[in-house]
Amino acid sequence: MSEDLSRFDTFPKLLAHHAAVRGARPAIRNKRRGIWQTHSWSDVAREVRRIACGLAALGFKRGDHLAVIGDNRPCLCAAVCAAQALGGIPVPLYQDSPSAELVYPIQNAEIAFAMVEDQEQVDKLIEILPQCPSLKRICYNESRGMRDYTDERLTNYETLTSLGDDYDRAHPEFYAAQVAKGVGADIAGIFSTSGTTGHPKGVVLTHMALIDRAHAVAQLEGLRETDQVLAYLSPAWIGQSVFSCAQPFVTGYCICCPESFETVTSDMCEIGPTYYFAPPRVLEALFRQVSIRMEGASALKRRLYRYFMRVAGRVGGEILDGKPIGGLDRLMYALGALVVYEPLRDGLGMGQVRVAYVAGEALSPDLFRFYRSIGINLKQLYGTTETSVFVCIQRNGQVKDDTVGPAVAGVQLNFTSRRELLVRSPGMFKEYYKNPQATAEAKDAEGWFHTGDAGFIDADGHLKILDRVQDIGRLNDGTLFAPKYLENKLKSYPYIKEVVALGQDRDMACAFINIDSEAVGVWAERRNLSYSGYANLASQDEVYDLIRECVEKVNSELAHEPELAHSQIHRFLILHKELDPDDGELTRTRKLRRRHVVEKYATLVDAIYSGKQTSHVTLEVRYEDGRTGSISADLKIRDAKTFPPVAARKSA
Amino acid sequence: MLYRQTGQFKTTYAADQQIFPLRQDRIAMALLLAIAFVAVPLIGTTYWLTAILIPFLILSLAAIGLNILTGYAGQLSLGTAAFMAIGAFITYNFILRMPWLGAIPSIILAGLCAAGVGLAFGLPSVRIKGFYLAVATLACQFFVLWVLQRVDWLKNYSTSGVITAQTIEIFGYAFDSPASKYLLTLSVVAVMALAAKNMMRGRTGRAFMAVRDMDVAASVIGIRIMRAKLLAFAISSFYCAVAGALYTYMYLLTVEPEAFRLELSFRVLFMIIIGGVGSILGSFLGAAFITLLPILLNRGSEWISGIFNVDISHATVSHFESIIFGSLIIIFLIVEPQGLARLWQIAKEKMRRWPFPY
Amino acid sequence: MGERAQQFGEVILAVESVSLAFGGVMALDDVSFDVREREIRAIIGPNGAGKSSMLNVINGVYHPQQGSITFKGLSRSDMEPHKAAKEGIARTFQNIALFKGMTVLDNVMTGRELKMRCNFLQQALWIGPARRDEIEHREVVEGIIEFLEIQAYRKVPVRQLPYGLQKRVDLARALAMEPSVLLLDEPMAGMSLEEKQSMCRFILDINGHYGTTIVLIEHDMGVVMDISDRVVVLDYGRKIGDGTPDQIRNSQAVIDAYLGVAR
Amino acid sequence: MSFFIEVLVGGLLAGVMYSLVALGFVLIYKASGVFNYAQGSMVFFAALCFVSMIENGVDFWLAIAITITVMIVLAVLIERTVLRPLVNQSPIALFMATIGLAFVLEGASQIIWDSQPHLLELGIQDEPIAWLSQHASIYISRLDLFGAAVAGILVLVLAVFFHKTRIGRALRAVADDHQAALSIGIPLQHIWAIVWAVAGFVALVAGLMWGARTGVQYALTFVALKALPVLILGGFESISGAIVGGLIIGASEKLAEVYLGPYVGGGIESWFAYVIALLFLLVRPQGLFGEKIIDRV
Repeated sequence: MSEDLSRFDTFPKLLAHHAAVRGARPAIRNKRRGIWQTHSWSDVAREVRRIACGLAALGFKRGDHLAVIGDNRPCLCAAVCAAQALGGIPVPLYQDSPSAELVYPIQNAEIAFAMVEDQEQVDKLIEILPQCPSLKRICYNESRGMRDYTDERLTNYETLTSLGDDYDRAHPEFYAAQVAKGVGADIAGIFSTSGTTGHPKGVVLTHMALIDRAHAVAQLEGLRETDQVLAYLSPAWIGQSVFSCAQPFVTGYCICCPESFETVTSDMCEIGPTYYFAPPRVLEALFRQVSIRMEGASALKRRLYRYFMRVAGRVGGEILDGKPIGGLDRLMYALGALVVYEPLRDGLGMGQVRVAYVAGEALSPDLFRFYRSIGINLKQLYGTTETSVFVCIQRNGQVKDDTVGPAVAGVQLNFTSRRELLVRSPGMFKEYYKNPQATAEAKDAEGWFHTGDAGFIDADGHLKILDRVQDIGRLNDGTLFAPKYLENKLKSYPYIKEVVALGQDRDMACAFINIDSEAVGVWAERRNLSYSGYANLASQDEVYDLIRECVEKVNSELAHEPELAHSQIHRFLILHKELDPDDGELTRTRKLRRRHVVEKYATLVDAIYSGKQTSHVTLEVRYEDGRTGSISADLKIRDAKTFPPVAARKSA
Repeated sequence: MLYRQTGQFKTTYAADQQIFPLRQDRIAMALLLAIAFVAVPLIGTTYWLTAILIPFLILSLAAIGLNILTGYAGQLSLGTAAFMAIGAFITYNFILRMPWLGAIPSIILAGLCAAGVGLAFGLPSVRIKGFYLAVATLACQFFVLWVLQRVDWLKNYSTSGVITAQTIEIFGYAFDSPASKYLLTLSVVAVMALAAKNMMRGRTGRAFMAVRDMDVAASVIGIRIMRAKLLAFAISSFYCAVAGALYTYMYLLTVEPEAFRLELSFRVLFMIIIGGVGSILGSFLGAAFITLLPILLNRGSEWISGIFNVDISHATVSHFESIIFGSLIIIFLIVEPQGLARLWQIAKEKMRRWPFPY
Repeated sequence: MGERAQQFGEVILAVESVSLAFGGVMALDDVSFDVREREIRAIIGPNGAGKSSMLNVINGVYHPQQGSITFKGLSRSDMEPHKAAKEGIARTFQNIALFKGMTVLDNVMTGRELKMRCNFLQQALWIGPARRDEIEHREVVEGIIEFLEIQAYRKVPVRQLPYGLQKRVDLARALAMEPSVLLLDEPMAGMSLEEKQSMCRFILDINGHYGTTIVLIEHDMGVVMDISDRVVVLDYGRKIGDGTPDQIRNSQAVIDAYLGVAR
Repeated sequence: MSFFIEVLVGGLLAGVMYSLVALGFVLIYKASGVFNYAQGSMVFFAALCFVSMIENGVDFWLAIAITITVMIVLAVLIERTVLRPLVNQSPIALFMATIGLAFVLEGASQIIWDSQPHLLELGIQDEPIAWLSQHASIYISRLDLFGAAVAGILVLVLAVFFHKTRIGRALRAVADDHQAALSIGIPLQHIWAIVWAVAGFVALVAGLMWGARTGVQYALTFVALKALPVLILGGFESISGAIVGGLIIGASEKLAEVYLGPYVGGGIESWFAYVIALLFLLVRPQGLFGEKIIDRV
């Protein structure tokens, strides 16, 4: 990205710029009627101008809100920009949300204008018109099935644009003037947070914020005008709108809209995006498809596939990171690329992907490695709506599967005493729309945004997200204690099924452990040591030793993480029964109910912290048939070796 | 496996409707043509050119002709050889009696005459279907041959009833060397194959297939069944006639009507059954198969007789040949009615899907 | 239906005392009814009531022994299928009559036959007119494909499609003829409830969006009554009822002859 | 005048010979809807099988018996290997399959028994009947007469077979519709095998007649082609049609040959029959006795 765009502080200005310098290049490819219909930048500029003028003709004024509801369609993108051009505020809403959910945002922002895709959306709005008196004009793009609609508040796209043309002819300077009026501090849009409880909050983002972030990332990844993105998620999701509105407007790359929901996969294969992003669920689904389809393949293919996937698993990631690899491995990988990886990427439509992000939550490490190993440059991205998405991005060649990488240029990271991640960034949101109190909670006086995520910076300066803050505690020595993190680390060993990490307001971290009866059972048989049932197996010394090794491995790893060096597991015991939803120890979805367990096993907790070597426990269990009985046992408690914290290596 | 399809998107219908939408296919085709036009004439031995490649190409053309009629329009014909004969003899007479006309125009005119005859014998197809039609085409076969045998004028009163092909000259260049003959044949076949493909992928072909698949529906849509059928007959006859002319002038050189017996019709029919009914590519595959198999058999028999030093009479070999052909037809009809073309298509699909099964 | 009634134009198609017999069997016995522009006209009746025969007479597949058909003011005693097509009568088939060997796209393209102008020579050389034809008509066809939401199957051979979709392709092919009258032969036969509903939606949209007059046959009354403006009831080749759905519901003759049988 | 009668009768008798072959087609078409192009080859096959046994001194009747068994075995084989796998295929496909079959049979028979022409002696000289030639000076070959007689008998036998025997009725039922046949309780496969066997038998008889006249040689396979116009005239489904058709073709052909031939250089019987058939087709596509089909939509 050589050209200097600093003088363009709003999207409409950027659009004008692109129309001028790369007017002929494709801005939007829209698969319609079987072919990719291409809209050049100048086309889009023209379209935006027409819509803007049309809206103005219909009485759209600066500061008015425009609800945008529908799939990724050129005219809707244009409508967003048109609203911005008029100094208005586009409010993209989820096209798949039921009419009831549309009521609040429309009432809240007293939205007067709506630009929607088709009959379906129109019907929803008409249904809620009574509750939304503010709504006085609905423009729709596809007139199919709209023949018998008589409501005078409806305007179809053709009318809108022709109105625009007339208005433009009448006031030739109007549009340019409006665009010129805009400044970076103006509001570029209101995006609803993926609201978990209550009404979704409307996050207000300014032009400057979005443009700046888009800029930073464009520089970071070296995005070019020749890049292509497939816009296949709801444009109301901040992620989608950043990728398919903010970034292209900055870098001038091309957005591609699939033909229909069913054809997304095939359309992706056709267009071959170079810049790709997906929430974990999409990548998981893709992977599932791959494995299912491979199951149906011939024996030979399956063998080839398995073999080369092993090769890839061994060296793929490194090769992608440009690390030195043995000649033979390199050869094998090259072979694999020819036979499996490239065809696979091709089949997934990722044959040309240069940069791919997994956004949203974290993706499971194995999947992450899978995609990287077949040569797709997939990277973790940490961001929130409030920060115009980009906070941290993994850098090419320095990808670790358990971090989200270092901060993006311009972003400052900080942590509260409770390890809560604080972000200060040019991409910071202005406010929660009409919700000062929430705004105050989220953004403090110095402009730090409280993410609600707990984490820390690792030795290489990568951000590591531990957990939601409310689950984070601390040891008596004041150092961080992140139970979930510890538990996950331990659970990554096949022998360990469940873990309860203790240590909140204690001197040291300890753990209750559930062994995985199968894995350990197999292990035991190989050592031909006899056992009768779970409780017995769990109480064997050999098993304790086995588990201790695991715990000590974890400890040694923790020792390298300054933040967590102190929460190494000092003592542990193996529970004599499996934690069980029936006994209320796990949720039905097999999540640990920590508080409940701690209360239930209070005696054990005391024992483990009072340094005893064994502890007697009796507790009531509910059997399959609903009868209740009590089992009692003497549990051994063992110490695990801990390691002195290793001084943080300076990252190269 | 070799296909890389991502990024091959189409922004116009023209691009979407081209014969080879995939880049890799276009490259492969270009290579094939390059080899056929440049490499082969350079390295090809006379035997290969005159005894294998030329007849293969010519029969492919005939097969295309029959495929248009039988494969696309669904009208079974057993009269292919007759139309080839017409092509051969009419061309002969044009070149003989109107030398100023030039070779190519003569061939084209011959083709048109054949088309006319085709129309005449296609007329019954308006009223009748299936076997009846097949019989009608048989009638054509016998009638035409009879005429050619009886009317000596057509054979320029040669006592032996055999005609000798004149050397073809185009703009003063005489096509008499094997390589030149091969190139001429190849060019003609290539051009006509392309033309056929164009017709079959467009309006004409759709009309034909509509008539083939469901004639009532076709008529309801406004397709004139009669017109479509007759057109199919005409085009098909034209192709066969040109093939016949080439068969005489580029391959046999001396011909008697007997050269175009019913057996030849059957051979061409077998080509499209084995190669693939309703496929231009299939016509080539089938022709290749049917022309190569006898050669292989002969080689094989010589080899065997060489080993066990028993001599296998040519009669026996040819009997075996007909047995093998016969059984192949039956096998293909049972196992893969769509013929080699279909198999090729499946293989290609697999390549595209690789490593996925579907 | 009230304000719909105003939209209807003149009588576009009139069937006058048509009788048709196969050998001794009387398929149609002196049936007359008319269809007005832009209305949805249903012909219902038990199986074997002569519904399909009626359609086949209208678009010239069968030739009635007596009676005449007046279409767009032109009256004739029998039609030729392709003549009917030329004048703007399209139809779908009860037992789907698609061209099994072709893709969805090609099937729908055949519907443009009458509108195409290029000849086979131009086709062969793939020059100007041929290209133009293929592209222009492809555009139209794609419009229809989009309208009926079968984009995902564009290049699939029809024989691979499930029944419900094949019906839709059949409809698309008929629609490609830009007919003024569209004859639908049991468009919802053998469909699941959802499929039936979506088919209804399509029929209404076609009628609304293209202003196409629609004559449809059904033996199951339920759905038809909701979408049709006027209904003819046949029984054993005779017309036993004609009027708005409500009138039909209350007509004693129909209830006796029809509802008794069907339910 | 007497010459005309002679030609006519000669033609009619020759026609009967055509009918003999045509019968084979009709039988199979009626029962299995297959247009069996291989009928000619079967004639050739049967005749060759028979004659080669005679030449090796096998007793006449024994040879007949053996040949019949061979034809039955052949029929079963064909049903197993060709018809069964192709069931529910389009008639055209089946037709093509029989073309393949024809090639196999011809190839096989010429490999098993060598391909030179054989003479076949039935003990009836191909010479005019003395009485007629003396009194009416009409020359008619005894062989022709004999052939006609045989054909007549054969038709009678078949008629009895079809109307009186259970299998025969089953066969007729199949012709009408397959369900009916199943209800009679004979599996379709068996019926086909049987019908092909019967066709095989008919082929044998035809083979003998033609063999006796022209000698047993490859050309015998073309007799089938001769029978096709007969079928078109008579219709594929009707036995009586085959007979009548045969007579018409035979007669008209001979007449044409004698009265038209000279003007066009003779040898017209190779195609004349077809042309008649075609002209006839345009008038009545379903043949003399076939019934009209209305295709329903």
